[in-house]
Amino acid sequence: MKHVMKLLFAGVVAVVFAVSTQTAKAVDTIKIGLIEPLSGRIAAVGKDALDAFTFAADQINKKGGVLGGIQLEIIGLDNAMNAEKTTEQLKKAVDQGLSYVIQGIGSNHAGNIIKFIDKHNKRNPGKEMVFLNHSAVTTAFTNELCSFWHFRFDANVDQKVAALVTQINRDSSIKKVYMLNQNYAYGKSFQSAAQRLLAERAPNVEIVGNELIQPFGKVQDFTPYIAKIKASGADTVLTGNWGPDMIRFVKGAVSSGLDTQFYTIYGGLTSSIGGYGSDAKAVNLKQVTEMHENHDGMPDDVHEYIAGYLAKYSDTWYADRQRWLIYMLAAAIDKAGTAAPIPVAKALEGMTFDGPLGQVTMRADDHQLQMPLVVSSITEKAPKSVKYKGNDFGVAFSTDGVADLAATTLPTTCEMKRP
Amino acid sequence: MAGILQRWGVWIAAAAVILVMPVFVTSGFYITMLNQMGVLIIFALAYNMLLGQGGMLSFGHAVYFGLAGYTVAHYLNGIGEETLPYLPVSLIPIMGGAVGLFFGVLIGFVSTRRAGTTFAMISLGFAEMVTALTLVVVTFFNGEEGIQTDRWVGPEPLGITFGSDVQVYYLIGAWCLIATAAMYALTRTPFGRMCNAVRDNPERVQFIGYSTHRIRWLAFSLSSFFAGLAGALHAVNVEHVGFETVGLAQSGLVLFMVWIGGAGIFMGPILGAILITLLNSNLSDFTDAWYLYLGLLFMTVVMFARNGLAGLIVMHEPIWKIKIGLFQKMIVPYALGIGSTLLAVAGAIGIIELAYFMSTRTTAETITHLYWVEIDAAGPVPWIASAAALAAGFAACTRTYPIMAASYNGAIAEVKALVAS
Amino acid sequence: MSTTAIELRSVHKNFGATEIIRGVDLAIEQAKIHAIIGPNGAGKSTLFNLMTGLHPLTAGSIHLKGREISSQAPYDIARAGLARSFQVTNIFANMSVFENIRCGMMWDRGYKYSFWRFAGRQRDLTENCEAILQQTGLTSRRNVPAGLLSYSDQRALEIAITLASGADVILLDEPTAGMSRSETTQAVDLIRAVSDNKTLVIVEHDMGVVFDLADTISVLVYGEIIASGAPEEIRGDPKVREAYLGAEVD
Amino acid sequence: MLEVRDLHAYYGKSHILQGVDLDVKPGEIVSLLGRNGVGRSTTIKAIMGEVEPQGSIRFKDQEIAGMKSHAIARLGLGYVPENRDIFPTLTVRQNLLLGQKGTRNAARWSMEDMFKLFPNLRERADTPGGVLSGGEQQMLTMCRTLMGDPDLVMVDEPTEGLAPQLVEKVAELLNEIAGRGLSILLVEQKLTIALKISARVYVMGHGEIVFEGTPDDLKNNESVRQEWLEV
Amino acid sequence: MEVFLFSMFNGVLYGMLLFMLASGLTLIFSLMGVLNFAHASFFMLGAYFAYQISKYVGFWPALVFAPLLVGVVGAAVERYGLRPVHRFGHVAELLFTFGLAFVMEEVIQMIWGKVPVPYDVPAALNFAAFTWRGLDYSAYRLFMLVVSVGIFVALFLFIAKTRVGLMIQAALSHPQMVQSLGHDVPTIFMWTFGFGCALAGIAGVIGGNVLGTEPAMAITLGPIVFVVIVIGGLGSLWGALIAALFIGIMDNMAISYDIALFPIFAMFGVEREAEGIMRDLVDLTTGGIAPVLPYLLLVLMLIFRPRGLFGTRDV
Repeated sequence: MKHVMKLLFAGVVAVVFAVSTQTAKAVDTIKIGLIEPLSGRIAAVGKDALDAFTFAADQINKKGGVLGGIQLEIIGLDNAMNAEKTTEQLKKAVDQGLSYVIQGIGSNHAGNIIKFIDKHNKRNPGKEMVFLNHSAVTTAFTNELCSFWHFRFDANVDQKVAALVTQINRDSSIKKVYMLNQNYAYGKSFQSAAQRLLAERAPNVEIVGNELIQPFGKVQDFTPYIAKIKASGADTVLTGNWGPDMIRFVKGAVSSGLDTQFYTIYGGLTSSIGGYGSDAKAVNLKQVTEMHENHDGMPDDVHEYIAGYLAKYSDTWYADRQRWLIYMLAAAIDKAGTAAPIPVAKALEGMTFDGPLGQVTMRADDHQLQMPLVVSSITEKAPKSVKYKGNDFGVAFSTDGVADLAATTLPTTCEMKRP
Repeated sequence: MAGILQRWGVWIAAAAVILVMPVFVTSGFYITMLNQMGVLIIFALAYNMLLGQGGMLSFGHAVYFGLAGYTVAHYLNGIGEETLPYLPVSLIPIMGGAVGLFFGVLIGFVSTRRAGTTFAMISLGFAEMVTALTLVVVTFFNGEEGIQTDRWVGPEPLGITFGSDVQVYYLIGAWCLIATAAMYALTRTPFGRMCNAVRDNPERVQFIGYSTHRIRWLAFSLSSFFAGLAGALHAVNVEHVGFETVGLAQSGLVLFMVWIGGAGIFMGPILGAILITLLNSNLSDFTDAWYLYLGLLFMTVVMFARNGLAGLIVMHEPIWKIKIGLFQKMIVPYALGIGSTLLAVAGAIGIIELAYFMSTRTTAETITHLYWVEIDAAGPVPWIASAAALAAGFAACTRTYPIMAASYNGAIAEVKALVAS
Repeated sequence: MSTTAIELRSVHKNFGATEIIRGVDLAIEQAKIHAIIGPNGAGKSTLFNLMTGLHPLTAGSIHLKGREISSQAPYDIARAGLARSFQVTNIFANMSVFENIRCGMMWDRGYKYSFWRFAGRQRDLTENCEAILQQTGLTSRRNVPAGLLSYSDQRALEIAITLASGADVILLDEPTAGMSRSETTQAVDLIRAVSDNKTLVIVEHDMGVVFDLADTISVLVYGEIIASGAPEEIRGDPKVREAYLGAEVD
Repeated sequence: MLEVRDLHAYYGKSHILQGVDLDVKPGEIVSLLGRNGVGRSTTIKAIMGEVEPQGSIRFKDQEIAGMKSHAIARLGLGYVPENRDIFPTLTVRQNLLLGQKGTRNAARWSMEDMFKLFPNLRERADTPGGVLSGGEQQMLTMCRTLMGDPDLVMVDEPTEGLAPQLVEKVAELLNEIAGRGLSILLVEQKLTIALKISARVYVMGHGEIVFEGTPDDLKNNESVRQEWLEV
Repeated sequence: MEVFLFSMFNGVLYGMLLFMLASGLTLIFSLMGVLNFAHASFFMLGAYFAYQISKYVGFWPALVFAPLLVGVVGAAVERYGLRPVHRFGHVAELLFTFGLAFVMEEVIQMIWGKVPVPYDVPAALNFAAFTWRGLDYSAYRLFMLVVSVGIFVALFLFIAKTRVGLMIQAALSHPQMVQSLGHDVPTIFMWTFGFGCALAGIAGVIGGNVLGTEPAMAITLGPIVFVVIVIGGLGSLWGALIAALFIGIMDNMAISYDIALFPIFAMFGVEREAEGIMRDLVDLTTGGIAPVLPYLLLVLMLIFRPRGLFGTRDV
């Protein structure tokens, strides 16, 4: 037994020693860590993000990089949707001397990263890191939990709900709204934002139901909820559901002949559309995004960019925020004249960018990107069909209405501490 | 002196290794990994008190790990906000243990009346319920976001702030050593012996005066104590406790560690925790198929190596203890056996990697790297080569395994003869 | 002090609709060897299981040294001073012989569930175990895992565990089952050697063993005691002959 | 028909059979006598493949040692176990049905034959086997094995736990079976019927055959009876 | 009253789907004593096979061939995986199937990717058969009901009436005897396992397009199937049916009536204006915790009646 232990420790020492010496550094690139699930159940989402960022960085590099020739490199760091691995990968990023990390899938992990970086920057002055958040939407990150080191390039829940509510108010046929959300932080923040904003902006609309369900695929059968929605006489369902909770909801609604509209944030994700199958054509579903491929009047460079991306990757084109993020970062580096994180962060504050629907601004007060949003329907009639990994679903998005900056700009409670 | 070494050599060596490790390992990533390893060693040993020592298969032991983690995270926050009395961070793990013990005593009472499948199913039921509660009881669990915490709180005795990972490393290392020693000692007590007895033959235990329920309950409670201790260290290490720490995945991971390492041997879970953490931290950067490999490894061990990898090592213990020279004769047969295994495994990995590459690629590109060779995954050559390696390796295994077994049996027979004479 | 070690009063046991034990009255005297014989399926093992608490009684009562133990949990009965061996070898196969015996001893010596002291350091345990090893002839096998013992050694260990509990009433279920003739002789010697001042109840098929050892013999047929008495009385009893050999043999 | 040579068998560590030799010829009733625990049942189980045998077992000139028990049964060897192993949840009829092996048409026995032999079973045809009386269960077990149309039946203690009149009935049945050209290997503890119907008897003791001869030989051999059979 | 009947009906629809899944598991357990952790994975495999087959030749051939394929896979798993593990006991078997569930999910992801696949309800049955309280009941849902009732009847008859069914029952009590009567028990075991898996496959074929076919479907459905068979009593077909219906109906009732749980907490003296953890508990309603109820039931059942409703032996 003694020998076993000795051998074991010897082995561990050897292995650890061997692997710890392998980290290398190159000078002529700026490395940016992307911490996302690249393995495990939702690796597909993480890989799509990796593709999108890699492509965006490639575009910058093709134009000559930043600071007159320095290239950007995206380094994928797998967190497997797990808190410890997120921390581990952050440590790895520190080891590799990365100043920028990007993440967006899972607000819980984003929250961790914010806390980690706050602590890290406090404990290691001179080796600061900046967190660029591309999709984690918890409003609190730019309200009470706001941090100088965090920049969000996606609209937060409140902004998205504001856009949805604005659109609901435009449709005079909507009288009764039923809300169904997942019973966890995100679902609840959707719920409370919707209640508040409906009261403010669409006072004629009555909320006839307000339900929270057990999230993450625990509900197998949505029939009882659908029966309640039907019984309430609602004409519109407002839901923040995503993943299997969205897919089963839609499938159940379609097969039960529930003829309400669905106003959603994530109902139009390509993975969800794949899950609906042919029900995607039957459901009257709307989603809010910062853009979509079929939106009229987008600048040519956006179309070119999309075409270039689709020529290379078999995914669909779903979001533009990866492009903004990298382009704005590159611009900030050039503006600051250095890749050092603090000047770049300061350069990012207040920076503007020409987005697909118009100008977007990184608000300095809370580091929340202010942007117009578009509400669109899933329909067979749209010109270009959504494709995903070679699957053609026969449906695409068609614009219902745009919520301009005035509609999506909301006050913040952030009291930012700056270095 | 020699006597002391004889008796305490292993522990002194372990302490020395823990002490000097940070001299060699300077990367924050690997320090974090070592910290995690220490936590999981404690957790795996605690789990093995149930599975290996007591014969209780639990699908929900992470409940005690996680609940302790949550409590400790809240407590640290309380210290930080000065709403709760100060307790040195280095003693916080005891508090985690107490939390684990509390829930272990409570839930253990109802779930340990029977062993076997009933116990396994109850553990599954509790795990599902607690996981669901993480989303319902927001005040304590804070849903899927979990609880953030900061271990750098309160006074700073001797300048220890636990701000740096190395300080946390020593904290975990010390606790790991203490907990391991304590759990090892437990196996030597009357209670520890009765635990084994209940595992092997619950019927007979009743007839020598012991209540099987009491023994299982006690084992469950103590195991929950150590699981809680590990959970507390986890909270201190990661400074975050989320719903995944109480979930089925975490319980499954510790089960994998223990069984792959070897449930029947005290060292087994340690070996398993080290191995799986190493692989988990490093392999997933290289391959998408890491979980598949983990599952296959687990199934292979379940099917062929009852006492896990540690069992394979311990099998050879008599040989090196009695006459290490006998290994000479075994080198060639073992090399043959291991070689053919590696060939088969290499082939299997080739196929899996190719399949994963083809199914997860997002571009039209079909050129990839397999074993540092650039290949075209769409062409037949790499597939045929991999399949051929797998088939050849498998065929070779069927030939070489008997040779390997014969050489082992021969050596053991020789050892037996030596002992007898 | 009563001279009855264990007493059964009109004990009944049904399994579902089947009546296995149909009213057994039996008084076993202290410090005697009492054998229970009978054809297969007569209910001998069931009787043992009732006495040791494995099954609850359907009716009747059982008393150990004057104290009622009917339908108590096996461990309570064991603590009250009644130990048993098993027909099918029932040992802790993965533990060493020494540990098997030590496990059998711990409750009686007051170690109970203690997890704050090392079993190996308790000298009283170790010494007593060594004594029992000596007594049962297992000293040379001390550190062998019990599962690897030869069959007759396992049977001896079975008895050793029973002895270790310190009980003075011991039930032995077919102690020589499956043994060769020479092994049987050894086993008989062992049983005789350990029977000093102890009450032994033995179920046994080997008539040689029974008549060799027993002070009293009871014959159990179809869940009833049809005869009880000294070996010579039993040998001559016509009912016993019928039960064993059929009605009309001459 | 059946030749057993130097048969050994173990239960775990215990060496139960220590070299058993015995023969059964076509159409013959042979009894295997001895006290409990001497290895009679183990002998049958070893022949049947339920206990791993070492040595030679030939049935109809074919080596069957090491074959799986279902294959042995299909060769025409029937086994009536001591504890009867009635399928308790199945009805009498279903128990009998399971005795059949697939769809062999020219079986010697039909279910009708069984019911003729035992009118009790016909009455109970649709009651679960578990509620039958001991005697009925014994009949059922025997009939179930016969439904498989064996050429040799091995019957383990058929009279165990039966009332005297039923014991007679069993004896009649065994004779009836033998009358149809089957061989029978009977394991018994009671000498009564064994001596009455057997052509030859073997006596076992401590895993070995200690006596072989006709029933008359045994009746006359007081010492064997004293040592190996009686109380 | 109408809400009650309506919830009952919806509960029966959902319950029968659960039963379909549980039937194969209960069959396997009743014969072999193996609690197949990977059962839901075979369900998932059925859905994926059906998706793949129906892509080329349509739903109806898939309904036949997908379960057959799943059955063959199951039989192979029994023969080459489970049988060698059998000698190590039930815990090892449970561990084996636990690992298998893990591996199957990974392999399915490897083949079909990690996002849901568009597996659709067949067009021929995708119309509203009738409408009640404003909800359409598609012909497909009725078809599911018919199939699950059909499976119950068929399985019942199969076990009670056919020779193989008799052998299965008989092997439960005396496997050795069945073998001695000339029946090849290991092979029966193998095909029974395969058959049980094929039943899961059928459930996958006709449930996968309703629930959504994605790699996590096994892990979200697996535990609930355990709940069904444990509550029903392991090995009891009737028990599985009753438990599945009960859980289906309970789920629907809990959501439809959405009763506040406050009175229960009030009994323990919790104020309605409580703060902290109590606040969260006070706000609970049956609808909010509906998915947890089965597990609560499971734990209570195992504590107070480990053999389940209709079981004849403990878990």
